Amino acid sequence: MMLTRDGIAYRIARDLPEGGYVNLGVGIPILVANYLDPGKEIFIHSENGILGVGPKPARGQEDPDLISAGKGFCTLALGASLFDQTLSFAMMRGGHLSHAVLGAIEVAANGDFANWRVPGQAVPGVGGAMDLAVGAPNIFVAMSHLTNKGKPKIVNTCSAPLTARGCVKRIYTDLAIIDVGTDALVLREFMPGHDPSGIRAKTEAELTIAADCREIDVPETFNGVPLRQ
Amino acid sequence: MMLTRDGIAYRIARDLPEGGYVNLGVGIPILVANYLDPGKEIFIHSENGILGVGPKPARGQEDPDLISAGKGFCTLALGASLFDQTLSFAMMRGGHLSHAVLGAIEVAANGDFANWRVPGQAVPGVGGAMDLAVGAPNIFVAMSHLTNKGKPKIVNTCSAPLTARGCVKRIYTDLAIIDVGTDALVLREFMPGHDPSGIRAKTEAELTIAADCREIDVPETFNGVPLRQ
Amino acid sequence: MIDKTLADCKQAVAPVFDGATVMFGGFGNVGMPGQLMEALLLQGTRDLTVISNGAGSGDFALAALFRERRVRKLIASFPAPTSKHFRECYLKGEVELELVPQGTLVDRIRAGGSGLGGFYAPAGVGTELAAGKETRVINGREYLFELPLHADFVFLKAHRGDRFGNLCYRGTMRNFNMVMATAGKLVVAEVEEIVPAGSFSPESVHTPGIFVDHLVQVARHPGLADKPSEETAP
Amino acid sequence: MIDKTLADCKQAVAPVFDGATVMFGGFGNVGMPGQLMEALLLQGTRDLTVISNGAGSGDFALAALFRERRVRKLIASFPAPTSKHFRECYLKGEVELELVPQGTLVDRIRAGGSGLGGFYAPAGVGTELAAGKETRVINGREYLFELPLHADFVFLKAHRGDRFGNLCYRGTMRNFNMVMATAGKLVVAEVEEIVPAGSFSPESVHTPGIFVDHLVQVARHPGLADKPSEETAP
Repeated sequence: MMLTRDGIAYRIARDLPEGGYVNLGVGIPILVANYLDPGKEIFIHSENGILGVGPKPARGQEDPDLISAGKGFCTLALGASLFDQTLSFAMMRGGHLSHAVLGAIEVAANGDFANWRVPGQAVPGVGGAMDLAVGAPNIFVAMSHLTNKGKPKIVNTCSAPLTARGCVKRIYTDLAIIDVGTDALVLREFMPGHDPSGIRAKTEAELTIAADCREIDVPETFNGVPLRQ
Repeated sequence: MMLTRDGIAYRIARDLPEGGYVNLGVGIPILVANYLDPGKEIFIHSENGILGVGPKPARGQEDPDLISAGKGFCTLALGASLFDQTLSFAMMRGGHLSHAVLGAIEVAANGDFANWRVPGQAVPGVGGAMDLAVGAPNIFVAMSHLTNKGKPKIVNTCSAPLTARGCVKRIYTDLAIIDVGTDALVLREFMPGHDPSGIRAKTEAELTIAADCREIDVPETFNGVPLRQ
Repeated sequence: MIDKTLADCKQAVAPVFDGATVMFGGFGNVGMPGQLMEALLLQGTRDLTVISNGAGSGDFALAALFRERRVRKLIASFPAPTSKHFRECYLKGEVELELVPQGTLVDRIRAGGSGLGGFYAPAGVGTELAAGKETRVINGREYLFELPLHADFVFLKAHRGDRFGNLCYRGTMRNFNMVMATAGKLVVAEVEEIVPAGSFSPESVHTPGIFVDHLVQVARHPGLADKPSEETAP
Repeated sequence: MIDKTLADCKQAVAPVFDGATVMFGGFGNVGMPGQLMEALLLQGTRDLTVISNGAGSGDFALAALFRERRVRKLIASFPAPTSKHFRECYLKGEVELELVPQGTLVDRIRAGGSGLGGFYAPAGVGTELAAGKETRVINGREYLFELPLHADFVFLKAHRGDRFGNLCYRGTMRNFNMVMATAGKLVVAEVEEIVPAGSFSPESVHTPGIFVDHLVQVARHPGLADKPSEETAP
């Protein structure tokens, strides 16, 4: 059994605390917004100058001047503020966000990660990825455990161009939750139907098993969206 | 015949163009605001975050949150804006002001000047003086031609601690108007009753006489304030 | 009386010369000075160095400058996969790209506009974008030395302006516009409405008029009026 | 529910320890967190390193911290001639002064708050304030290398705030408050009014709540309420 992309997002949302200031990258991370506990006040940051991104507007209610970093229309949450790029990147690079959730191509055992340029990609674009990576104290990576060719994405050394060195704190995949410890990667949770040795076999980098390692607890569906498959 | 402090301020005001963005230092410079042509729109900048300082408020009309850099109450002119220190110093240091009018202890032949610390002053304070000096493209110095002991203040080399190197463009004194040229100081205007050689005698640094050198044209009084003495 | 208003975009772009360095505000389509870009396109100015967050999308404004091969070099953080005209120029080697992490790009512009000589940024350390850059360890952390950026011409988009050049933005329009306003020899804003002097409260001005040389009132570019682009950013 | 409100200034300053580095907003008396300063005075915390534009004036708030010998070092641009208590400490050698040009002070705080490692500033080149500083010529101009400033505690004053920590200022209150808000481990604002969540338009927030840990509603310090100080600045 594996988590769906929504399932990974759902599980990450459970770990974001009330009062958090969180940047969500494109891909799986942006789905996290759909699974936040409405009882917790969490501010979503958008690099183009929003703190407090709200849900997508209803059709016909779009404000042409209100987009989030993914370039889609958005609304504003209670308590939101708007600002320019200098203040936005002061937040990102100055350590003021509590979390950044980012997609990745690879994560290495030492917390290095690669997410901005697929090897061989013809036209590179970096955006705010490197600033977020060096600035946010809790970098959570959300990705599939294996490439679509079945190769491990948690590796000894990244082969794709690095985004930043040694900054990933936790990895959420469709199979496992892994902390980047100071000495080693630590398996915290794994999907039902798998076991730690099975996760190890799908992980190139060495994995330590946490003493309280347990199964990932995610429901089958949420609002009709499958979280497990 | 000499200009009064108000007379120097009056004469400087005549040289400030419509559309100018001007910072006025304490002392003679701040008096310039009283003599601006009301037919010219000129923005007065205050380093604590105002562009468009207006006149002093009427007694009883003071806003406790509205002061200018000299720490006195002020009002705001038409078109004024308020901002923080980062933007204020971006204006000053980034070359956006058109003019800064500053007092000085000494000005040297090469445009060096000293205005922030009287030699031997026990407790130093620099404020925004150095940022203004390196940033504004037109630094006008307003001062008496001689110290109160009768010594020249326009010297070969400053003996007081420097504010900045080579940045003064023009010097307005109670006796003369002198440009800081690339090669030499150039006497542009002098007070009636004096002549260029007399000004030279009161100036330590070498003075070239401008081809169109002429007398300073300032009325006796303005609104009852003596401009000449 | 100060009046920084110009009649139209054509007049606003007239001083731009071949080979000039030009900054454009905007993130995605929001805050992009689309009408000024179109006027520049019509004028035919070439060999531009463009400083901008992205490379435009669709077939108009910034994207059209690439389509018509007017840009010699782009300094940007995110030429999106949807920037098809840039992509074509780039792959043919017809445009040079200087890729800069977005926060570093912002601060290079800020340094240019605020008179700083350069700074040490953490973004990009240990990556391929550090190639050829001086590094320095400060308080135990490694940084890259970054130089200021300044432009001959800066083109902005704001919501409202007055004859003094004071500007106000709405929504996410501020993005690069506010910092770019500080970093040009000649700064021109396109605004949707020029309001009478005194309409803005001094506390609500976003870009003080000192930074703005000219402004022109113009309807929003039709490509930017009703929907944002389809770009995605990391 | 997020609620960053504290009951009083006493609670707000309780975490400040002897030997801490503390920033105070304000230029002259405007935007000076006078009530927080008084609470810190009452608490008796000592050996402080204070980062502030000036050294206070009169006999209250910041000036009183010098009077009571609570400050070990001041990093400032303008200890005014009217700062009599600072003056006395300084002349007796009881306080160290690091004098920094005001714009450089602002940018050192900004660098600390925005994650930059340092920068090159033009102010002070060739002067006695360049003593001991690394110089560098960039694009033909000489600059001084300047390091970031960061504080254990930052105390701000704003006009209004909400429970999220969003702040709005009025008049010239923004001064150092906005940039200092970004540069502390713990940031506390005194405000004249705490308004209900949603009262601020998102476009009018000056300091977004992300930078503010706590805020306390308190009447304006009487020394700051009716008249500004008599200080003069260059």
